[in-house]
Amino acid sequence: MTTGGAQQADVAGMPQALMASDGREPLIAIRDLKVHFDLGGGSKLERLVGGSGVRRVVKAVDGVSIDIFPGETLGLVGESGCGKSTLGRALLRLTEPTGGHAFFRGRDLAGLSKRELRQHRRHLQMIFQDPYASLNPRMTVSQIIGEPVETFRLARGRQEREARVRELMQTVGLSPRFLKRYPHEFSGGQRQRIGIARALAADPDFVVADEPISALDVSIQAQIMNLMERLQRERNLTYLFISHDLRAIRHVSDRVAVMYLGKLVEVADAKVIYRDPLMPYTKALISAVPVPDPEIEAKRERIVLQGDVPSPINPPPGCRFHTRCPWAVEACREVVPPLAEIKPNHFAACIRISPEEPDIERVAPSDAPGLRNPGRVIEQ
Amino acid sequence: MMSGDNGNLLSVRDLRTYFETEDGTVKAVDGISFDLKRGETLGIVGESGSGKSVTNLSVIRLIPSPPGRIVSGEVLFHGQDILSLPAEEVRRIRGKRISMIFQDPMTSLNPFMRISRQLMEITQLHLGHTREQAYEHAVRMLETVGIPEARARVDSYPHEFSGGMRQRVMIAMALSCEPELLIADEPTTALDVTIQAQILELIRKLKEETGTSVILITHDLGVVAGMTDDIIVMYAGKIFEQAPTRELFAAPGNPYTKALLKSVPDPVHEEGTDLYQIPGLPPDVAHLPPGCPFAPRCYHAEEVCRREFPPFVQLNAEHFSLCHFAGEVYAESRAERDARGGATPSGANVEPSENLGAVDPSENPTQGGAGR
Amino acid sequence: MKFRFIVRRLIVTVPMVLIVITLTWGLIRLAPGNFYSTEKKLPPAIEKNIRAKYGLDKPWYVQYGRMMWNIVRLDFGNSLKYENETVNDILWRTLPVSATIGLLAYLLALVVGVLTGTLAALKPNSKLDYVSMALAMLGISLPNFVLGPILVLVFSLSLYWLPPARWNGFPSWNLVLPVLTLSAIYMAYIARLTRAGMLEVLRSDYIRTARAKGLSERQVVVRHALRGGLLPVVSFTGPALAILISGTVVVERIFAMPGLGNYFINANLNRDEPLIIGIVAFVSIAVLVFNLLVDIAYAFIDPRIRY
Amino acid sequence: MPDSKAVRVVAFVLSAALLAASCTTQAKKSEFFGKIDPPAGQVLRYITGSEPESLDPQMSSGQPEARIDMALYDGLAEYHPKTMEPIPAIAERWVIDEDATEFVFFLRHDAKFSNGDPITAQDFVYTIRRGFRPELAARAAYLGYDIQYAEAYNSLGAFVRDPQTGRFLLASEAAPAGEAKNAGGEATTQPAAPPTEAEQEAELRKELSRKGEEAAPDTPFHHFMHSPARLVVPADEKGREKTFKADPKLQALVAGKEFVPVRAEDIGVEAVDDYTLRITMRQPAPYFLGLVPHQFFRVVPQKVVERYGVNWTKPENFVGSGPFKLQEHRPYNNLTVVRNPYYWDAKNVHLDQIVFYPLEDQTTMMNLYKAGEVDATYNHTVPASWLKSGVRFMKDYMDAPENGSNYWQINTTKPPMDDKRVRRAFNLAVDRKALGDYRVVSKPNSSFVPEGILHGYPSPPGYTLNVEEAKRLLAEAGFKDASGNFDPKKFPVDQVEIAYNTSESNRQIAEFVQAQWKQNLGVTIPLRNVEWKTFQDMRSKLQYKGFAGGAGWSGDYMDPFTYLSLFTTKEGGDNMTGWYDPKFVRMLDEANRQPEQAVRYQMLSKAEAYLLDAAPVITLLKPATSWMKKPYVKGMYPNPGTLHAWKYIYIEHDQAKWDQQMPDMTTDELAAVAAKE
Repeated sequence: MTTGGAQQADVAGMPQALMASDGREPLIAIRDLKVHFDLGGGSKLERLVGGSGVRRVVKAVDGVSIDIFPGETLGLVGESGCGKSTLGRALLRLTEPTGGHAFFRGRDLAGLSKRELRQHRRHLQMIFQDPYASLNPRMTVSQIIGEPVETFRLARGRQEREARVRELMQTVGLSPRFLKRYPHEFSGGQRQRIGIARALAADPDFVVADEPISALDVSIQAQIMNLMERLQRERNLTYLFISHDLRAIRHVSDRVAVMYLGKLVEVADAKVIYRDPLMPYTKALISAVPVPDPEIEAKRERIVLQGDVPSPINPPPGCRFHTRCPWAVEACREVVPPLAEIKPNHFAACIRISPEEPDIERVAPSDAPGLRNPGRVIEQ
Repeated sequence: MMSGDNGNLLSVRDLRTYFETEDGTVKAVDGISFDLKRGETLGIVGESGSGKSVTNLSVIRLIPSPPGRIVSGEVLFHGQDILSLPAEEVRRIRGKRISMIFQDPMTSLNPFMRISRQLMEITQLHLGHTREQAYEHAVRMLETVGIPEARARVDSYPHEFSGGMRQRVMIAMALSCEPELLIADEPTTALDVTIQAQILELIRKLKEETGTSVILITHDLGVVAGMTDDIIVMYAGKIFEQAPTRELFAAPGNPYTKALLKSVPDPVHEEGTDLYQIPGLPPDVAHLPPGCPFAPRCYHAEEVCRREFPPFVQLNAEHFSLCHFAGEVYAESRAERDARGGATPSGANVEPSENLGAVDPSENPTQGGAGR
Repeated sequence: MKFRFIVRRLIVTVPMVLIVITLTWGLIRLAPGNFYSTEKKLPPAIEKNIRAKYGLDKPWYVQYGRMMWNIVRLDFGNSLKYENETVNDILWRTLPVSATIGLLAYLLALVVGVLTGTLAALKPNSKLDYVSMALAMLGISLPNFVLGPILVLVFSLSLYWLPPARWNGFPSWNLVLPVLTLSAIYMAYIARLTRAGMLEVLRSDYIRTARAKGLSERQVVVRHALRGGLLPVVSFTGPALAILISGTVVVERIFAMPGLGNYFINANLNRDEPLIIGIVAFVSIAVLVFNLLVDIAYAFIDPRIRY
Repeated sequence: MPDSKAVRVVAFVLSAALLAASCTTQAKKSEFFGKIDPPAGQVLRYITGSEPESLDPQMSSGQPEARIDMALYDGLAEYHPKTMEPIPAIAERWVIDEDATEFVFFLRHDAKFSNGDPITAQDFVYTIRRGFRPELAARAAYLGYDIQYAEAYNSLGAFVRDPQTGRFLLASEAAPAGEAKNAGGEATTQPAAPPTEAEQEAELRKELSRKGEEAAPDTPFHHFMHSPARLVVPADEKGREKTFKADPKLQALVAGKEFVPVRAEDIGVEAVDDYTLRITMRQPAPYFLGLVPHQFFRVVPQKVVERYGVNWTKPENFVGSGPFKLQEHRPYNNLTVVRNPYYWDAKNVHLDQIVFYPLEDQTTMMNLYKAGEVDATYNHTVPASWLKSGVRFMKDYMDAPENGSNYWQINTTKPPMDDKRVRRAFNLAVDRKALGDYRVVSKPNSSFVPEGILHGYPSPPGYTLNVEEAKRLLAEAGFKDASGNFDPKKFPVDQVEIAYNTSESNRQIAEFVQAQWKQNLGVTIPLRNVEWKTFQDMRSKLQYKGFAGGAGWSGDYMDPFTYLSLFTTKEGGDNMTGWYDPKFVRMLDEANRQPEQAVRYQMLSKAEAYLLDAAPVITLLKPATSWMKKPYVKGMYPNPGTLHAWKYIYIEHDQAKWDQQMPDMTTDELAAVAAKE
């Protein structure tokens, strides 16, 4: 890895945009990113004392490639344990990736030294799920929000800093009167606003929002989502919005990526994916969302999946979804389906569909057209 | 005993449950009344702190005391007031005739006890089962709720089950004695969507098979939409609106309900516009303003709302709303519905709501006077 | 797999004990003075005779090697100070004394602590709760070198009820005060741990479930709450038994009990190397074994724990 | 949380408990301390101090062991229960020759070991030889180094023999006149040329003719003992090389000679017959008799010792020679001895049983004493805080003067303390009387040998407070201003400190003396607190700066020489001041050659005056014994060493005869005790 001080893109490592981008450069380009947690086991000693002898590895993120373009919101959705939060953290190297690359403006974050990384952190910020757990209970709001301002030297002198903190508080809809208060004196929604203000304090380009609304009341969820959207417009932010709440994802995202057991299984525009999901898991997921309308609920055809999400420790071979997939065929147990462009800008990982035959309902019962023509493959 | 129940399995009358805290008295539930008919499903919707869980814990007297205490009211189960029964009698009702499922299946099962024992305990207690009978019953119950290889897994510990499976165990436990009433307190909140669908499906199916009445408590309007016959919307310890499910969704008569409906992103209808947001924060139940508790956040609020506590207005036979302007809001909703109804792309959706809408005004033409 | 865990832990224990011993050995060497130095200075010839007799004139690696070889054979040699006693003799003679005091104290603490802790948790903020927790505070805040003398002052020197010191076999009245003294802090800790543990468990969802099943309060507490509520007490037992050893040091000193702790202090003051090494090795093995036992017990009580 | 309430309850319970306790203690105002309830029968429960290191009398050197050994073993002589002077025991009587180099003991014929075996002179020969065996590594062996060739044997020495003539080289041949360390008195005056055999013979005859009538018959061994002292060099080669390196002349002398290791049989101990024992010294040692009751010289049974090795003192193997025998020993808890029926004076032994409690914590001891669980304690057992609370005014408190001296050492090798005037000045600037009052139990001691304990010893005038003189001396030593007066600012306080080992009383004394010097001289010497073993190390290596506080010397025997001999060694030993003056050593030697006790004491007093003038120490205090015994314990006296001959002690059950004060220390009462039987 080159570690020169040059600001421009690392030409050799410059990735090609994978997604259609209207000629835009991706802000973030993720290539084959992997985060594996080794739980140990499988050593000779262990076998000696009666162990199974199988090494246990959690493949939390297992080869993810995707581009995120400036100004967009990419929604990352999936059930608990699918690795979506780990992916978000790995992007900012809050969790060290064990393989692959994550480019920010063409520069590989994975290759940065700790010091360079600190410089880049300014542009890459994170909002957490539990706003209470992520705020230091012994710091005042002013200190919490002021900390990044100080760290990245974004203000000269105390007064300028304070002014900036006040401005940030106003931006997120908190009264600057609360400057000297501590996190426990706030409600959940207000704390999340503090969390957002802190993330914004560094004036970032890219924000990973990890389940930012899950812990909040329904009426407050809307407030936070609207706030985030407003801030995106005003500051030209790019979001990776991680959530298990499909309705929220649908609302805030431009594009949606669906994750299952460490892999992306479908990527498409938000409207498209909800209206016309291709991959069986996405179909099931969307059909499972309860709709606040008794009329629709009464008429809906649900795909109720059987069984649970398998353990991410040594996940099933082949297509990871095959254990629960109503459409699974023999080949699904063996072939890992590539994430392929089935329709223009609509990617899905399923061997039972192909660009020619995108609708799984109409594919012959045991046919796997994806094996013949997977489409433009962007991820193995 | 059966004489005075009017077909109601459960009648709650003016229930008040208060908590003594350092901050003062929290009126978690403050004068709640509702009826539940046999075989019906009631949804109770509200945000955290609205009093929906406390209401149901009060019903079977499981309010931790201190700090909680049931101040007044009646809970008539088959016409018999649970609140005035001796503790021993209440214990005989709990788990046998009224049982509960809780929000978090991860913590609601005793982690130190085998599933079998936890299931056997309840039938040994209430049905006088021997160990063998209880064991067989436990296996049968697990099979009923769809746990594969039930016999092999009945001796597992809770942690060996996934969240969804644990909630199935909870349901099996709750239904062990074929209760007349099942109270499901946020049964799917902690679960993933696909599992949530499974559990809701299961409750629906079991309810159909056993005829058990169900109270379904949730914050998710989506969940109650497909599951319930009637809905109660709670806010700050009060019932804000009460109506049959279709009616409530079609023509909400309370600004809070309306706002709540609008602030939920609708994956089917919504077109990427700005989401409606309820301004402000949920109320501090220990320090409520004198007027309507929702007034500070209400789009419809006027001077009177801040000054006077609103009346509980009957909009039609089964539709009630706690609002100074209930009638206006109701009318407004119906107008909107009519407008939307015409524009609904799918004809299938129109029909039932049209039917429902047609009934309401004719029956209660003069309901909803603001001045009451 | 519990068996594998136990084997692994035991394998780890051996080098840990050897490291502890080596460190101790080194520290004794670093400390000035010798077991034979007294107030009066010895003539060099006599010092030389003593050093020759105990092999202290050999190079350090020979001495270290010999010590290690002895330890591997579990023979710690003779005490330097009390030359007709082997360290093993001393350990076997003193251990029952310390164990009697320590285990009686812990048993008493366990019974009283769990009982009061549970009762206090069942009626939080009641009179019983306040009184028992106040006593627990007293137990925790009073170090045993203060509590011991107070008990002696009251029960031996003022009331003349109980002997103020000395070992007189088991059972005997001489045990009452030391056991009480040593027990107090554990009683207090266990009462508080039990109270906190039970309070937490009683608040937990599964207790609500148990109540919702229609179980009586007694069944709820005994069948459902106690097991989880006592987990903190179980995990406290490991360190407690370890601290117990240091606790007995003080108590044995105050009450002049011929136990391990008293010997340990004197062995250190005397720079009695084989005895120090022997006791350190014994204690570290005991601590590791205790902790292992507690972990195993924990795994049996809490099925969620897997090693 | 109920914590704040809990704190209040805790405070209440605590204060109530303490109040209750203090009320009850004050309510029982008594002339005696605690419960007075004599044990049934003749049983004494006694606190001895630390757990005895060994019950082998030759193996221990401390007082806790001495007390137990006095019960288990008998010696040639026993300590007088009041004065601690030697009184006859197994030796009925003894004869000392004129220049105190030969001691002849006449043993009683009825002395037996506790297994019934008779005790003979051979047993004493075995016992004493054993004590010096290098392999035994007895710590107290140095006490007997004045016995001819004992040190040589104990420190692995060898004689030097000419292989041709078979003649041994003499010490006088190697050492320059006047500095012969191992030589007898004659050696120093002899010519350097080796005497012929005939000359040696003649000398010996002359020597022997001086002996009185009482002397035991002559023997070849006796002959050998009185022949001129042989040269002793280290037996091992390494040690020899070292010696020769320092003394090339010696190397030349011994070249080609063979080295014969000194044997146990060469030591000056001889069984003339079964009941006559002769001990020959290498130099005049009149004080040796005071050492004879020491446990090191108490007789042990050869057969048992050789059969069981280190385990011979275990109760199951034990055989002793004293009035009591070992019954049970539970280390750190109790050691019980019972009457020995074979003891020669068994009919005069009053106690049936003594239980020794080895305890170290003073408070615990006092608790046991107060609770009536023990009958008496050893010396210095009453904690300072208890003393202040009035225990010292109780009738069962014993505070007789002790055979000891508390002083500070001065490192005379480092400036400014290498100047005698400075050392004297600091001695003159201490108000010892005030210090004694402050310390409560100790008494001021202006000289080095404790004043007034040794009968007939005229203590030289020591140091009393004289600030003017002190200032004058310091000014004279150079710490003066322009006008020649003492200027405290000139004194280099950074080169001096008061090091003391961690103990409350040491700290108190150090602070007191520091304050005195500050007040009287205007000099503040910094204090330094050091852990004991480190303190010991830095003292013996002379690494301390200025003063080492907390030194105390308790006499090994009742003679001034036990104090004055501290300064006969230059390095090592207990000197630790670096002060060594051959003149002082000569003065002591000359005194010891005086057979007349009064004259000898006069000469020793002069030597002490010389020592005080040189001032290698700050003299401070003489301790008091400070211990307690119940009034019903009779025949136990606060003697200067707190060592009790147990056979005199008994439990008095008649309350009227109980002690109402510290027992009378005049010696007549002893006769009364003996008469009691």
